Amino acid sequence: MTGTAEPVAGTRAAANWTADEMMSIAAARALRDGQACFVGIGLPSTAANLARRLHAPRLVLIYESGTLATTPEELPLSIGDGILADSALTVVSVPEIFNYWLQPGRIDVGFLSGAQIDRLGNINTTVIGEYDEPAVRLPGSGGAPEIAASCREVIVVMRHRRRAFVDQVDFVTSVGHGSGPGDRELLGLRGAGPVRVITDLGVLEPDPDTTELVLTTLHPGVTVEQVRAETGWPVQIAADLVITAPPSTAELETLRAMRTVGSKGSS
Amino acid sequence: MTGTAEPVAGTRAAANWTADEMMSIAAARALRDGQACFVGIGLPSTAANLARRLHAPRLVLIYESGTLATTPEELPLSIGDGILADSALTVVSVPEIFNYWLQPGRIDVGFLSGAQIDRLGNINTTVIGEYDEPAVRLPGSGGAPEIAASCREVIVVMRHRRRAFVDQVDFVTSVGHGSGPGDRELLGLRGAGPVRVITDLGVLEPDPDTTELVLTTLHPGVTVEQVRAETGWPVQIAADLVITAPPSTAELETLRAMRTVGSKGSS
Amino acid sequence: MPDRVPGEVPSIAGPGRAHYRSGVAKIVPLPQAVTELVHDGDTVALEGFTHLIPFAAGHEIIRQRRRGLTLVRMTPDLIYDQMIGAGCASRLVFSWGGNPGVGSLHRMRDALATGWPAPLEIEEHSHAGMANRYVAGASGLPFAVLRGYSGTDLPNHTDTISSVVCPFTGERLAAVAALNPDVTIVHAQRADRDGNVQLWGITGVQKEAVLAARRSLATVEEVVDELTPVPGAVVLPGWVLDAVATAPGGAAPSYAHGYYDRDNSAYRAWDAISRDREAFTRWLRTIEEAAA
Amino acid sequence: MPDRVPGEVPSIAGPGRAHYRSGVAKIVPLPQAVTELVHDGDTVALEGFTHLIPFAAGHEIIRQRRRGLTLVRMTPDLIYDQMIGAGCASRLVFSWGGNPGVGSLHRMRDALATGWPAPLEIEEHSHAGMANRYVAGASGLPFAVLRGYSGTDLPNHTDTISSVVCPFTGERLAAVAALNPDVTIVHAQRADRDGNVQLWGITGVQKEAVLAARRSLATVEEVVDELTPVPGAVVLPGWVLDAVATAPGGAAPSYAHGYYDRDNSAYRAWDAISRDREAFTRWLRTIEEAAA
Repeated sequence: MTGTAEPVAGTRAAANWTADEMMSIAAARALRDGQACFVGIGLPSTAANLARRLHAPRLVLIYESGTLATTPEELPLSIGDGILADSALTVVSVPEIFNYWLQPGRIDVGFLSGAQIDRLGNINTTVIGEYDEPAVRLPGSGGAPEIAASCREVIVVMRHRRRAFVDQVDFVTSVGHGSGPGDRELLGLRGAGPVRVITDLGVLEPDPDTTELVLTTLHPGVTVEQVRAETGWPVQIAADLVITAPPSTAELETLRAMRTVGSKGSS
Repeated sequence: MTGTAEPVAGTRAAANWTADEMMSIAAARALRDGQACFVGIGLPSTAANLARRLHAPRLVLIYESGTLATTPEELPLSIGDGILADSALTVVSVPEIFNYWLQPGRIDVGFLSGAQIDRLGNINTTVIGEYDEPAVRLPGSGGAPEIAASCREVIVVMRHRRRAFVDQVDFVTSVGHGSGPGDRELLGLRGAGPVRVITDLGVLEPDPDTTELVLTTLHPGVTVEQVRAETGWPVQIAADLVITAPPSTAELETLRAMRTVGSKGSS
Repeated sequence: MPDRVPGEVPSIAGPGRAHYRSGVAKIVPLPQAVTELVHDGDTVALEGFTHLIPFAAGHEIIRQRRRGLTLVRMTPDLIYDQMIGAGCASRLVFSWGGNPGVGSLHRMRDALATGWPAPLEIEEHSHAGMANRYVAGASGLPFAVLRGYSGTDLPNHTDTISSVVCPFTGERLAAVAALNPDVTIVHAQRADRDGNVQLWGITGVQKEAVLAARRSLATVEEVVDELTPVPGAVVLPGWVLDAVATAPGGAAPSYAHGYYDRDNSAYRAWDAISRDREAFTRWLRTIEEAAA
Repeated sequence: MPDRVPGEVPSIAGPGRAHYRSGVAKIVPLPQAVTELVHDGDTVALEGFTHLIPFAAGHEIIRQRRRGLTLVRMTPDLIYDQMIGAGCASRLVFSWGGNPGVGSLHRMRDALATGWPAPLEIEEHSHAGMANRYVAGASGLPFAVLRGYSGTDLPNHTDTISSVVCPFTGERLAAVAALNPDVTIVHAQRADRDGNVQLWGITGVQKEAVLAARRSLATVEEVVDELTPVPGAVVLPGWVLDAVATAPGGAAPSYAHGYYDRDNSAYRAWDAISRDREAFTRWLRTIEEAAA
């Protein structure tokens, strides 16, 4: 598996950067050239398009709107952005993208985010609180449940906050490692599930024995105490904890140069 | 229901014509303008394209190769003929033509032919004799079984020969009226099944009570004895037996003017 | 009927027959199409996957004050937030209910939380589930099979999710009930004078949604003499549509590929308008007062 | 191995992985592609619905003397009649086995009746059944559901036809087992240098057949620098194909839309050649002696 710790372009470390920038760069580093990647709008789209501009020019980007092998020059504003169709190898219908492309397990990496993730990597984008009397009603499933089920591996990118990193999600929208080891197989889920959760503080990976998310990498300047404070369960720390190399100037300049369609600001 | 007996164009009767020509013209007369018609190559294709040139310019021709609303200037040589795609409103995949267009019952008329048809309108295009030890191995099902099942009505066009018009088909490739009244409903077949069998001798229609094919129309110059001689069951003759009006010169000239792609001869 | 448009235009073929109907789509004014095709209590699908969202048709439904609708859409988007806020809906069938790239749908949230202006039931699926429900509906099948929902909490809350066993392998798979809306409405770039409709860019689930419906309407940017073939275009034959209505800009503020881009400022502005019932009510008045 | 081509060209990704493989298709000579992708005993689908039939690939399989193949094709057409007569096949999976517009497939009939040159088993479906079996295979599902076969005699002879009950309505529907060929071969108009393949005209079931296969090969009329979009075209990304081989005229005597029409005289001539084992054997020699 590719590491997130080492720069993928350039060697000179940048002077200063934001935690979000470190998160996007770490996520981009996790992708290999030539992989087929099922991407959602937002942080995943930013990271995948950054990787394509850095070390993975042949990354195959697939959006659930049916755009296959799309190469947008700017970041799409939404899943329906015309730039995704104009720059795609081909556009297929929404039923086809799910049935012929995602479901059979052709996609290497599914890139997800969420409102809540729990210690076993299960993701909630549906409700905070009870389903029938929610404290917060979230958008819902979208394509996430089948991305989580069918991609060969899943990478989660989300900001590390205590309200988001919970012991158990209020609602299982997308299955991570379910109730633990062997559960994905029992459920008939053919992909490996979340192999890495990349946050603005570091990287968590499932323990091979328990599938519980363990802190394996810290971003530069971040402390284990910060991670503990922002994690809703007593998070384990890997013995061989790695420190992420800071963004290289090449990585950071490329990220900052990316524009979103119709806007002046970077995404 | 449209009759087959009266000319659809022109009034002056032609001097002489072949039995096949009378059959194609009678079949063309059975189609109404604006109907959606699922057409097979051969006699059905000839009749449907003749109707389009005569009284039914808005006839929607659909071939199982996925060509929707095709308007070929010449008759296609095969189901894969490029002229069907070039002159179509749109071309869809083969799975789509069967699943989205034929199966839901959107098609008004299915036009079929066959090697054998029996007194209840069941059609055989699979084997003469036993399936495992056939006397004659025929091409098989193709699109016929689902055309027979799902079109709102089915019109059969085939030459009237004793070996073809049998008491019971050796193999049910496509269901007509099955084992008799009510059987189609029991089988979950939503179309009406064969409403008319147009031959080179006349027209047979299912008896409303028994669904058995009854001779309702004789082509000019044909005798009831001829029909009896060429029918493998004691065929009933309708009390109000109609005589088909001979081809009009307009009908016959249009038929004879039709050419098949890549050939000099008429189809 | 105050909302009936006095029309010389002959009336469209009656309800319930479109699904089994041949002929050509009638080209009629949008108000007439909505009057004749959309009835109180109908199950209505306005589709368009973030692209080609039929806003003009949705606003006409608001103007004609349809009530008790079951609104079906993979991504409710602003249009259903508006129709819910206007009181058209009693039920929402969906798979992702956010303001794309902006945030939440506050009218939907308000209706769910407080029942304002009317109580709203929901039937929730994943995108794959919704897409397959339309596929089953378009195919004349009562259900569709997919690998989905396993291990998620959705099946506990949605009774149109079940399972089937493969008769060959014994494997258990998810099953979803077919969707057959009373009426589906889509927006397309153009139509010809026979009512054949052509749309391109991100084509989404529009073909399936139209073919699954008992009645259907397409609004179009323009009617042209001939539909020049376009790469990647989907063509809907006029004989599977009941009506076509010209509605230039009818997908705004969403995208119409080749005609206009999304007006993102409108999507951002909606966040503030929809958060506040007063602001929304003022917005609603502007829609009700606007002519189609 | 006499039929292995000594090639500098690097070998194609190994068997069984294509279905789950990313990357780009290798552009290789046709003999190498067949040597590496088609093995004795494989289940092989050469698709193309009367249009774009991969004759060149089929003839290369004949030359390489593959044996014991299960040949899958909706319409066996001349190409499978030829491969059956050449002794490549032990089983045929099909839905319409005629010489389109001409008559019968005499080599197929001879093999069924007399076992010459090798006994031939058949697995017979309708077009709708075969198409849906490919759809299930392409979708990673073990079966597909359709309205079909009810009341026909085919289910008594074909064990890949069964039924399922709708969990919502209780209705019984036909079920067919998924098709997942070991290798699918299609012919297309063109490919780019990354092995992305573009085909148009009557596109048939080629996309489903390729996506259902464990390994896949596309032969093309030409390799171009860029795939200019074509209305109605299907594009198969290079990363779902193992290999692309240039084979100008590779669909002859069938059609290649925009390149050549069907050579109908060859289809008529085949009737006489295939009726007679001697004549066929002479024809076979010309194929075996011809270089790819």
